Amino acid sequence: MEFLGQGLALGHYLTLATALFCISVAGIFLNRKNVIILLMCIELMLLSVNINFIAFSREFGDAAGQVFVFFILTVAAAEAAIGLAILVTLFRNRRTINVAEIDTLKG
Amino acid sequence: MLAEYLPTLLFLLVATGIGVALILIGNTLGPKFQFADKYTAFECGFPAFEDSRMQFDIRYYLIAIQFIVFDLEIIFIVPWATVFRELGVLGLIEMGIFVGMLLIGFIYVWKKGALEWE
Amino acid sequence: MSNWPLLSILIWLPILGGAMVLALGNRAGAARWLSLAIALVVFAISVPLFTGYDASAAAATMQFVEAREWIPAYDIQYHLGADGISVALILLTTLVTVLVLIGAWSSIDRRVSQYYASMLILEGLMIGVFTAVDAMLFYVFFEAMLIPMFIIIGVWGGPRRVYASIKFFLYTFLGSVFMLVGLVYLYLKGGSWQLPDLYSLPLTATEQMWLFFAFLAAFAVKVPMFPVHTWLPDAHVEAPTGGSVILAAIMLKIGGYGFLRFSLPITPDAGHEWAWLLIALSLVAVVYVGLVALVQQDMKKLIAYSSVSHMGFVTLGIFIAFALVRDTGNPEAARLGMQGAMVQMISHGFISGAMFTCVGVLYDRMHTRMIRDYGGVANVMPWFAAFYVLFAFANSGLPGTSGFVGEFMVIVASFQHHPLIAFVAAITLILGAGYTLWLVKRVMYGEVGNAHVAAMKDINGREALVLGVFAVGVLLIGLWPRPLTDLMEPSIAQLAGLLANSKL
Amino acid sequence: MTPPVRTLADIAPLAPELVVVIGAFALLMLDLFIGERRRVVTHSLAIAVLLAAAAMIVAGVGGQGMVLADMFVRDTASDVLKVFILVVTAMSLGYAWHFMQERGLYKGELPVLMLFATVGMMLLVSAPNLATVYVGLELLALCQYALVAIDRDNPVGSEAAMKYFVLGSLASGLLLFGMSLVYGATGSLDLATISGAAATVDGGTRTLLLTGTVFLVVGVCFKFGAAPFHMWLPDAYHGAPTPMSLFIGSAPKLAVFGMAYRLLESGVGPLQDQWQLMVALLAALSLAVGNIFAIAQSNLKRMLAYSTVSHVGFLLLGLAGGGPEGYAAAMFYAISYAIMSAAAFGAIVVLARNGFEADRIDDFKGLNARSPWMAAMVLVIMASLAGVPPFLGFWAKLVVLRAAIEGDMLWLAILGIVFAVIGAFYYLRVIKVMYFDEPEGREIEARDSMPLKALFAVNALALLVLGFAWSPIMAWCQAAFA
Amino acid sequence: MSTTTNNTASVLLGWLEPFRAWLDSLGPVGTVIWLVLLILAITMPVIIAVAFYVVWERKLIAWMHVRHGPMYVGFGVLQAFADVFKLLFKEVIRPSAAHKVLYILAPLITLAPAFAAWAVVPFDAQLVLSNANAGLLYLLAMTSLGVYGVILAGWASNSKYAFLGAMRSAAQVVSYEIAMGFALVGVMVGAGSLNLSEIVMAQSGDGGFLEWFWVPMLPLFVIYFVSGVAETNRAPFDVVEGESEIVAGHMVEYSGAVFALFFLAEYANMILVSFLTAIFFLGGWLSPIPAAWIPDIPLLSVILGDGWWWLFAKVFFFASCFVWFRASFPRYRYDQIMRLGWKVFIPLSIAWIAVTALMAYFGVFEAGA
Repeated sequence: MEFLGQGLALGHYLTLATALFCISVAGIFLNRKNVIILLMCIELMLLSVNINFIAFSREFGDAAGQVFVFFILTVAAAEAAIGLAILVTLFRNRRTINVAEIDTLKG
Repeated sequence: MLAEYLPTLLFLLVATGIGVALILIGNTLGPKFQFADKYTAFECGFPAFEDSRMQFDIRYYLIAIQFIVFDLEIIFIVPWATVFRELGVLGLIEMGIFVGMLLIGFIYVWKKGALEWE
Repeated sequence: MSNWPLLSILIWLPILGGAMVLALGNRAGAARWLSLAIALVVFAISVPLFTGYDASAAAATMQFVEAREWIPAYDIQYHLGADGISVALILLTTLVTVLVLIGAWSSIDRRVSQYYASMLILEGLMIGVFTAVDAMLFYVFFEAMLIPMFIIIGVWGGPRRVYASIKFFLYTFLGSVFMLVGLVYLYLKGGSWQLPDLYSLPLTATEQMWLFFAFLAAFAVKVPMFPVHTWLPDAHVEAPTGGSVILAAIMLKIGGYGFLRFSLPITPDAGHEWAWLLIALSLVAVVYVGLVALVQQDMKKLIAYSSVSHMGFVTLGIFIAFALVRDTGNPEAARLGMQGAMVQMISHGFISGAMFTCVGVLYDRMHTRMIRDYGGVANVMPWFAAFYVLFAFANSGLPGTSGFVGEFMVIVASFQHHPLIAFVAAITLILGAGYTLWLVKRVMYGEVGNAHVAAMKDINGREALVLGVFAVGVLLIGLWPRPLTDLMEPSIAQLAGLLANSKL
Repeated sequence: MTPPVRTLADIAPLAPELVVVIGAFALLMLDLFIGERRRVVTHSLAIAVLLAAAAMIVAGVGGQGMVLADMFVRDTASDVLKVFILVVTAMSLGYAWHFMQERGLYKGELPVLMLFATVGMMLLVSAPNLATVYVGLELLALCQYALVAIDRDNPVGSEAAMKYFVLGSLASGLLLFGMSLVYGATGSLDLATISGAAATVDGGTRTLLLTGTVFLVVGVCFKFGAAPFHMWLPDAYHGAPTPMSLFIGSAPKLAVFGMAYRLLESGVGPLQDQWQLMVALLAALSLAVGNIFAIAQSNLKRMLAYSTVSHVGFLLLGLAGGGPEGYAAAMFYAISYAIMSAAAFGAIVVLARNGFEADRIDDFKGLNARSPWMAAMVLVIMASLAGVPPFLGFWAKLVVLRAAIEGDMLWLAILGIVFAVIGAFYYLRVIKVMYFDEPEGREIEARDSMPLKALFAVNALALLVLGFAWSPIMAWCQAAFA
Repeated sequence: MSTTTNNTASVLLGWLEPFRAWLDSLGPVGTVIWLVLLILAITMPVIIAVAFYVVWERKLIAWMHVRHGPMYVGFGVLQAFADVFKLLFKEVIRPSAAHKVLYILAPLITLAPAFAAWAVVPFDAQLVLSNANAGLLYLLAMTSLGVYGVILAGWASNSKYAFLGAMRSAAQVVSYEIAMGFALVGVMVGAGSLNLSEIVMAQSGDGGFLEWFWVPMLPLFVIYFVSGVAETNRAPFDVVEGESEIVAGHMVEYSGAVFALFFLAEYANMILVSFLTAIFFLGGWLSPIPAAWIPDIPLLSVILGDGWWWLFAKVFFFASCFVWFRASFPRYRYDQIMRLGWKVFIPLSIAWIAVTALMAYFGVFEAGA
């Protein structure tokens, strides 16, 4: 199964990560529909970063990058938790999670 | 190292393949008697009178949030669990502190009543 | 007595006194008396400054010096000192403040303690400006003045006070921040904020040019010079009488003082290079603004424009000095221009202060400043008319009044540079006479204009006291300017000496 | 594999952080077991913990040094920042009491969240490692999101929290992406190692590093609220309960400065030439956007938010200036801004009542007639924010101007002061309505609470007093980067 | 693939070795074909086992109810195939309101991880498809994925019952997931490894079944298995399907072959949980009889010694337990389920991890390893 090692180089991982990153950023800025999609985009962004870290970490044979990924995962979870909590309060108050309708604060 | 995971990937593909095959077989072999009522959602025989994509209980969110947080603590314990023999008593104490904080969070959640279903 | 930190007392006594007055809250009477007491004490303390000042040529440096560390992290020192120029201006400040406080006795009836407190704080800050030897300290006082003045115009001012106060604030603020950049640049270059160090700092022509314009931005707005004078009519018109007086009598002088303290000695070469521009602008101010004054309907506006015009003489005097010192290679020639500028500043302090007080007196009775609303005032207020006419003569530069001395000196100095300049400057004498006397004619003489005028009472003792002191000042400088010129002579000579040396 | 900690002495420099952490956990538990009525106990203890930690730092308890396997550093720079972070946070808590209490918002979580946010900030300014930076940042940010949303029944508050959350998370994501690229280019998470590697890399790796640096700068500026990444700031400040706006608007700026310093100087310092220009441009943009938009605001909190943007521009001026003086200047600016902004929001807090937020500029109309003392304090605050001497705000501007000029960015300095003048306009407007306008609408007066008024007076007068005695603070800042 | 032959099942692989070598020589494609064959060698028996498990379930419950159960189609044995064909020949109904793609995707997402998890399950020493070091993590990942299918099914069906069932299921599954995770952490502490084979080997020793982890980790063992029952939504934790109230939960709108996928996944998961419980706590393929006691009789020594048959026996036991629970216990109320998960299992498992860690620290697990 040696072909596995040859086929996938650092560049592939980075390309994937960058693509995911771009998708998530685009998602955040283009999405006008649903706040949950925003949350998902943020998670996706963190995941793309994780891929980067792991790819580099493997490349260098340095565990630090992977340990960092642990932190990122945890924080991402906490972030998701808080994001969802805020989303719930928002929905309770406004009866909507439509991005376009969340616009009372202006100026 | 990566080689050990190729079978797992293939396994996923094969399992999906089996699923797809079953669906296709079912679709091919099964009869097709089509009339509109058959394709409505099950509502004990009554026609549906509101959208099913309704709001659901906030408690499910709460459970989900708590799950995410607690489940992720496990990923910190997992690497520790495999190597803690080499870390000596300080490794034990450090994890004790970590789990202690987890417990504080747990007590907090408990006391706040977030664990009560009703 | 000489061991006392006189200058510090002069600065902080009114400021702390102002805070005390502020704390009096609604007790208007107490506020008036306490402020007056403080102002009188301050004036009394400023007298030893005059008497104790050593005006001999040998001692032409800063006296009454106080220097101590303030912000060691930035080499900023609490460094005070006074030379002849400062002493003259400090005396003017303390005196005018007393007069302003008395003048406001009954005309200010809202938030009295705040008004008096603002005045006192302003006084302290202005004295600070005139005594700071550390450039940063100067800047702090220079800027801090804005807030009390802003409040004075905005709270007790006329109908368009908000517009006027904000315009005043932003104009002067914008001008001064450029000076700040210049000062920071100088500090980075020379490693010191002390003026003597900055005087001796060599600077290239380009640097001097930029610094010159940075200082110009600050002081030209303050003086104010054409074309950045437009805030002044608004501010003067809308300010309460006391505010106008302080503004005209003292704050405008800070611009001229700044030119003498900063522009001249720090950027002599650039000053020389650009003197033509400033002279031109001064002449425009003198003539054009004089013409503008001619068509004013509003007494205060008219006096405000005449202020701009008169301050044009100050800048003319200062920048003629720039031109002269290199033309003739002789600092002596420059001294006359600067001397004239200084005398003009002091004199204008009295005259404009007096003029605004007069308008205030009328306004208190009629609540209008429009010239057409008056007429024949002299018939009902003979005493007032006497003062009024005297100040009007002084304003138009009649010999025997203080207005003549300064303007004459400046014109003579500019004659040495170019007769044409002197000629143009002299036009202002005619213009000044024109608008002032026309004003007097329309307001004072003729038939009593209307019933309101007829009902006016003549000035009371308090007003007479204020106007009397102004009158004494005007006449004293006009007839016997010697003590004043002697006081400033050595300091001006020293400045002229600095002017003569190229820093390239 | 040796554990990073062997004895207690190994973690001595962590002592202040430990005090706050333990305090936070203890209070969390304590609050569960005491009633609503006795919440003042939690409140006072939280303030005590913060002040105790600050005192420990001032007294030098624990000493300086690198601990936890080089994951945490305590140096003078972090000490300075921490002291002010702790003090300002303690002040924020003090301000919060009445306001939140009467609205039923002073929940037990509030002080705890603030303590945790403080821990995050302390970690952030003491981070010699990307991982510590990230953990500290997120600890801070997550607490902030929750604090903004603490009024759960307020639609505006939850909307603000949502926007803050989304954009804050986006910022974290960008920052992280930058970190991952920096890690990829240098092979290390340790900032010192990164710095060493950054000086030598070339070719494609250098491009990678530069790209990472760009993301770092963007992330930092997002967290600062520098234009064009300021979109969250007005909404968050506006929507949050005022004491929470006060908190998120003051101390965290210090922490973010600490982060900026760690990342940009300790980390990718060798690329200073590249990021300096970026920071300078962002500073210019922030100055412009902040000041111009602030003019149009009718809500004081929103106005202060935009003014924050412009102040951040000034702060970045110092950062762009670079060098020890530049960082000291930026640090000084951050400190003075934190104090000023606490006072500015504090004024709103002091005037607000349940059902009356006092956050419109018009609410301040005629304040001088009703409460001259209060008006005078607000005058001092506004003048300080506008940068009028002798108040603290002026000196802050002076030091960053100096840094910018010293860093050969005269154009930026001039731009800065021009916008400072434009900025003065809207601060003047507040003074104007207080002094020049007649009172209208409901009675507006300072809350009748001695501690609150005293706190506010101390805070506002500090702007004046420190204006005369800022030398020790500046000297301390300079010592931090000497 | 390690095929060292020192046990019976590996002998078979030994015979196939030339075939494997030939496939390998064909390059990557050959390797993949070989792997696919191996995977089919696992999945097909699992599918067949599911079929017979269903029969066994019906039969066993019937016996417990003192009735006959299936007995007509091939004396009941062939009932398994009858059921399969019945499902395959039924019409696949897709409600018109359902989300077209997700509706089909949901059962696939349920099924795929339920099968893929088998990749790291060791059937005997060295008899494992993927001897991944992080096998345990992989298992955790795969078993967690199943819940996505349930949620998707509930949502995509666009039916209230389905949606309710899905929500219940999701909440219940994640609740027990935590306890399950903590229980596994205990196993990791004991074994010091994430590799399933090593975990089994860590339970070997002179003491036979007393060396297995169920002894020192009895609470974790109970928690794990009970959580396993809850995870698979089986009785008494089957409020998710709750025939009497929400008809069949997330599966209500599924029929025919598509329903069969859910069905297959559920039973495959049950068998998997049985396998994992046996591996984690009952020593996997290890013989319960201490090696010293096994008489040196040729065939008997092999049978009584370690081997896959022990594992299968244990699995059969646990699988029967699933059935037994269903027959004996009344359905829990939902709040009771949640309380058990959050307020009993989680604190208990955390506490027992601490105990396990102390035991490990003082060398309790070292003796056997």
